[in-house]
Amino acid sequence: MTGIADAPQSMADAALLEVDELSKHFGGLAAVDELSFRVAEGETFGIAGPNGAGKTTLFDTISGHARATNGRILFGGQEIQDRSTHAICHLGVARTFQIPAVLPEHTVLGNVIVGAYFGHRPRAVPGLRFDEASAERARAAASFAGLGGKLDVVAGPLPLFDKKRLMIASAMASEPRLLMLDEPVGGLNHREIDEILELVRKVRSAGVTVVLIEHVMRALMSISDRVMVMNHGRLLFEGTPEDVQGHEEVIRVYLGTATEQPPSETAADDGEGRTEPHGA
Amino acid sequence: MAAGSDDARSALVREMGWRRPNLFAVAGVLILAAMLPLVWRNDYVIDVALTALIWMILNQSWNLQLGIGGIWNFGQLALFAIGGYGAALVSLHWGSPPWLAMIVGGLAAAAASAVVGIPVLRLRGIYASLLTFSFGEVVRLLVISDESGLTGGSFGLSGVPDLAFGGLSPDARQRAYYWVALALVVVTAVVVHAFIQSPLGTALKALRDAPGYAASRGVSPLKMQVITFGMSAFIAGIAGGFYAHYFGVIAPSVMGLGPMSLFVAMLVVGGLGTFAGPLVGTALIMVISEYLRDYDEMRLIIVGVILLVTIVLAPRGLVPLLQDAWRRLQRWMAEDEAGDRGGPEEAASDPPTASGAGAQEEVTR
Amino acid sequence: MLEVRNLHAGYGQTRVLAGIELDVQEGETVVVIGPNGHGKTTLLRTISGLLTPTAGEIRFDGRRIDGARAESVAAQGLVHVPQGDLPFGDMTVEENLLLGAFPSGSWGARAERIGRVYGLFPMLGERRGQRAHTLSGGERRMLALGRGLMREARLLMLDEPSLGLAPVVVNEMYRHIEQIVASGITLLLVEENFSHVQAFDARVLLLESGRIVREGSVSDLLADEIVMATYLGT
Amino acid sequence: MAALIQAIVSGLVTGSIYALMTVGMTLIYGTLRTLNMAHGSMVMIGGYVSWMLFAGFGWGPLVGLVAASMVAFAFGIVIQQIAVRPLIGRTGFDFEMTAFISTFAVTIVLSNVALQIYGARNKAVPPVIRGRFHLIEGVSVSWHSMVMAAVAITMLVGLGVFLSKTRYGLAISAVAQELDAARLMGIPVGRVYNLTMAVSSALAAVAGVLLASVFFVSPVAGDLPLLKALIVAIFGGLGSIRGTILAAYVIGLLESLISLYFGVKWSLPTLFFVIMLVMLVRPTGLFGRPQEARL
Repeated sequence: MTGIADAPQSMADAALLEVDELSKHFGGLAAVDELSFRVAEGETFGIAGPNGAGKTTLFDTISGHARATNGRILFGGQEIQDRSTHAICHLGVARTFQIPAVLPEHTVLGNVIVGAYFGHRPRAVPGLRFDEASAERARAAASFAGLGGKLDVVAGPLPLFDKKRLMIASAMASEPRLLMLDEPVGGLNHREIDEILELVRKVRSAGVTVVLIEHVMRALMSISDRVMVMNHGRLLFEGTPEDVQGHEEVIRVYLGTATEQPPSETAADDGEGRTEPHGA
Repeated sequence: MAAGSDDARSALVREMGWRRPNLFAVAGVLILAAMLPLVWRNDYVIDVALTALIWMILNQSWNLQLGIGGIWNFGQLALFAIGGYGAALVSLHWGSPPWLAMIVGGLAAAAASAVVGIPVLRLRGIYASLLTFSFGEVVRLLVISDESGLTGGSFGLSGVPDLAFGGLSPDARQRAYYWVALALVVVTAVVVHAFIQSPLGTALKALRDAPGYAASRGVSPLKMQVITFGMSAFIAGIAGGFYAHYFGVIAPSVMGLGPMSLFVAMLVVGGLGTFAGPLVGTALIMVISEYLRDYDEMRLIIVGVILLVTIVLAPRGLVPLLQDAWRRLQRWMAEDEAGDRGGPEEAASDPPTASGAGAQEEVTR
Repeated sequence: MLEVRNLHAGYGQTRVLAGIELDVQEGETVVVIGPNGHGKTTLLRTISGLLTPTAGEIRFDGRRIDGARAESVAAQGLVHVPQGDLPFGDMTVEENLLLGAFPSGSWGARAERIGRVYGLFPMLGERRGQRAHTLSGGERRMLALGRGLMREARLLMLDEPSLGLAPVVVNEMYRHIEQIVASGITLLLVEENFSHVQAFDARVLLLESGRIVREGSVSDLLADEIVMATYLGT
Repeated sequence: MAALIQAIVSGLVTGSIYALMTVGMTLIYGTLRTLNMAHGSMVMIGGYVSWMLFAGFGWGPLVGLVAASMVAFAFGIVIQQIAVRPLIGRTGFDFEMTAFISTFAVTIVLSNVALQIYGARNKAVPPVIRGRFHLIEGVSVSWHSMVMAAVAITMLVGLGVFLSKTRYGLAISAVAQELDAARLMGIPVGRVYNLTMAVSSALAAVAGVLLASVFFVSPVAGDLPLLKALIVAIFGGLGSIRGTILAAYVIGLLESLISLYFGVKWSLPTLFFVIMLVMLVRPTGLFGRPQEARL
């Protein structure tokens, strides 16, 4: 597992994304409940938690698909919780979706060029033709994700693995500073999972900060510098993958009991992770 | 540098899956269409063909929104009528040259679309249909009940001046109008074709198939849809203006459920969201509808039944059906050649199922 | 009573179940555990008919039910309490429960059955006039369970009863489930957090990536390092 | 002052009829996610059934009420089987828009078949009770409009009882709110869809019979009711029965007040303008559940 290679000194100054007391209510239900965390530039930040913990709702609120009930979201120091989805994209935030969303009637290039042309920077009025620069950016992003050979294939009938790569490619085409991945490896076999993880590492080395939600623990733990575990829309625990796996509160939430194997002595507290009191 | 150079352009067209129209076929059809008034000297047939051309302009503009853009507008007929009335009023009262009047008609329709568009484009599908359908009916009823003479009430406005073909003999005048209509259809087709291959068209299709996804890639929904709504309304207005100048009259009877069923049938039978759909559909339904000319009630019953049968059995219309069949035919022929090379090149992919984002869960009601 | 053979199912392109073999005998309690996203909910939705399987066979009391409509499967006594409860929000607690007895076999005895459910869950009795969307998480879960018991249940399938509930509420929920099991109902329980299952003498199956990879008692599985690997990716 | 009371009274009567027409449309949308454009034709069918009974056998509208609702009940089922059922569960197209167009096709066929059979001339039907009475000095109300209001309100109350007390009434609400949960309880969804369309069509036919003696019966008798029902549905927000009934009365009153002060000609455009404003503020109507909560 990749240890924290010279993690940024302190998270305070280089925070690219900062979520401050964020809440999102659907009727009476608090899907996200006064959640605060920060993600530093260049870091890979994993989000875990059981079903209904509010992970996707958190993503929707950051990306502008849902309005935060209260609290602030800062990206590169600017507040974005009230901005529209496409404006947030122009700031440099790109995301993928849990249910693979592709444009079924467009080809692979057609999907990616939308990110390349519209996501790159705001345009007053769309031009009459795609400029070659956008087309090149799109082709580069497609081959970056390993779809260089399938540019003219219609996206609708593509297998799940290609659709997941296509979403990443079209996100990268808008040259984001932050890439949010919602279950990038869900439903894939082991070989495909490894390939996606390799792609995410390529994204990291391109200097893009990655925040990802994932159920497949093997993948999440191996790719994340730090992991946040959510439950009931609240922060349960935040720390390095090792801290998370050793932390009995997290195990209790997942497995329901401290397993026979005694949790490692280094209780979570001495790690830099912090635990929120587990609200009823 | 713009994708001007030919090889870069053709590479992009191939990769984007855009269909380059087969130039010979297009040229052939155009020549045939242009020759029609000369070959077929019967003015009834030319009149029907000319009306079909006007409906082709209108349906192409409607398909731009409903089919390609996924904007649920069922008030296009009202925009068409507003264009007609606009042109008629301007040329009747201000005596402005008819060509200018047609443009004014187009602008009037575009303006109306802006007024209706702002609330409509923020609505979820079915509410947009309700509001635009009601808008159409309200405009019709408003014109019918207008006694102020402005719109001529249920009889509409008559005596709308000619498009500067007054001096010609009736036959020559009809032929001149025919060729202008044909030109307008071609211009609209070029605009629609360019639209589909433009960033705007690509963005609209994206908004139609996966709105959340498109917005997260930087497409601003309201701006794109307002532009398309305006463009489509302008074209519909022009068609309305041309209709008024050709027939010399514009009346509320162009609107209403009957006419609308005709146009919806043309769009649905042809194939919503395709380039050729509106053209094929209009021609087909026009032939059927004229064939039933003398049993009037039966005409709309038959058209209604055709619309019902088509929408239920083949919701995507004829053109996609023909395209799938053609593609299967080509793949079948390809398999034949590959027969000796041990099986088809690529696994026969099953017919394109639901859009990726749509089928999270099979809706087995 | 329930036989599942080589079951495959999924949504569109996503293959979720990849060949499930499962048997549940009369009166037995079977628990399917496994981390989220590996097919537990899809398994129940396919058995109850909400989702049509792409391959494989399901028999209930000897009759084939794979591909049958959910409403006909439900009328044969297979009760599936879905994940997330799905209450009828705008209807009262009583109306929700009455609908639980919709099939003609149970509708006649609805008064008697609703009395029994109120006995089992007194809280539902107190809130019978309240609209379901005003209930708390635990009360919604009790309502979903009560709705399931409103008709003759030959096999009861529960999908993650502990989901999204606070620990004290989960304990209370499991006391109710123990009472239900004690009354002899055959139970197929799906749980991610399986500490509460220790109280049952249940056969536990570990579902990983759409296949059953382990079977045994609760203590066997807790000691098995595969479970840790699947759950925590160690 | 008397004119104001007169306007209010006629607004309430019109409101009840609008409620009777629109509540069925909302119920169908809530359960089937189908905006039934053929709903107006059911009003027309109601009128013609009542006219046929009167012209043929001299039976008054009361008999017409029962006969019309039975005929429309059957039509509702047929329309559901032909225009909506085949679309359910299929993928590759947008269900709501396709069902909107398929039911629109049905209304075209029905109104033109009526034109073929009955011809274009308006048919007249006598009111239930002739004559008017004076509510207070200067305000006269026709007996028929009282009957209209009474029948409409009775039907609405009956619908409310049916939906909340009977087995299949509860089932309709269940399918509308949580389809999967309803199926898991053995509720036969196909039968519920038929019943929803049938009951809603019957309600519209009753409105048709009541309106027959106020406005004449003709092949296009369904168009204006359809437009009014659409406006009420937009204003009230699809999917909530209570919202629709309230919206119907608001629209009924608004309409009669506008025609009192500005003239009948302006009632429709003003109404439409009000709707446009409402949609700017609440894109799903006053009481419609926002899309988020419905998912």
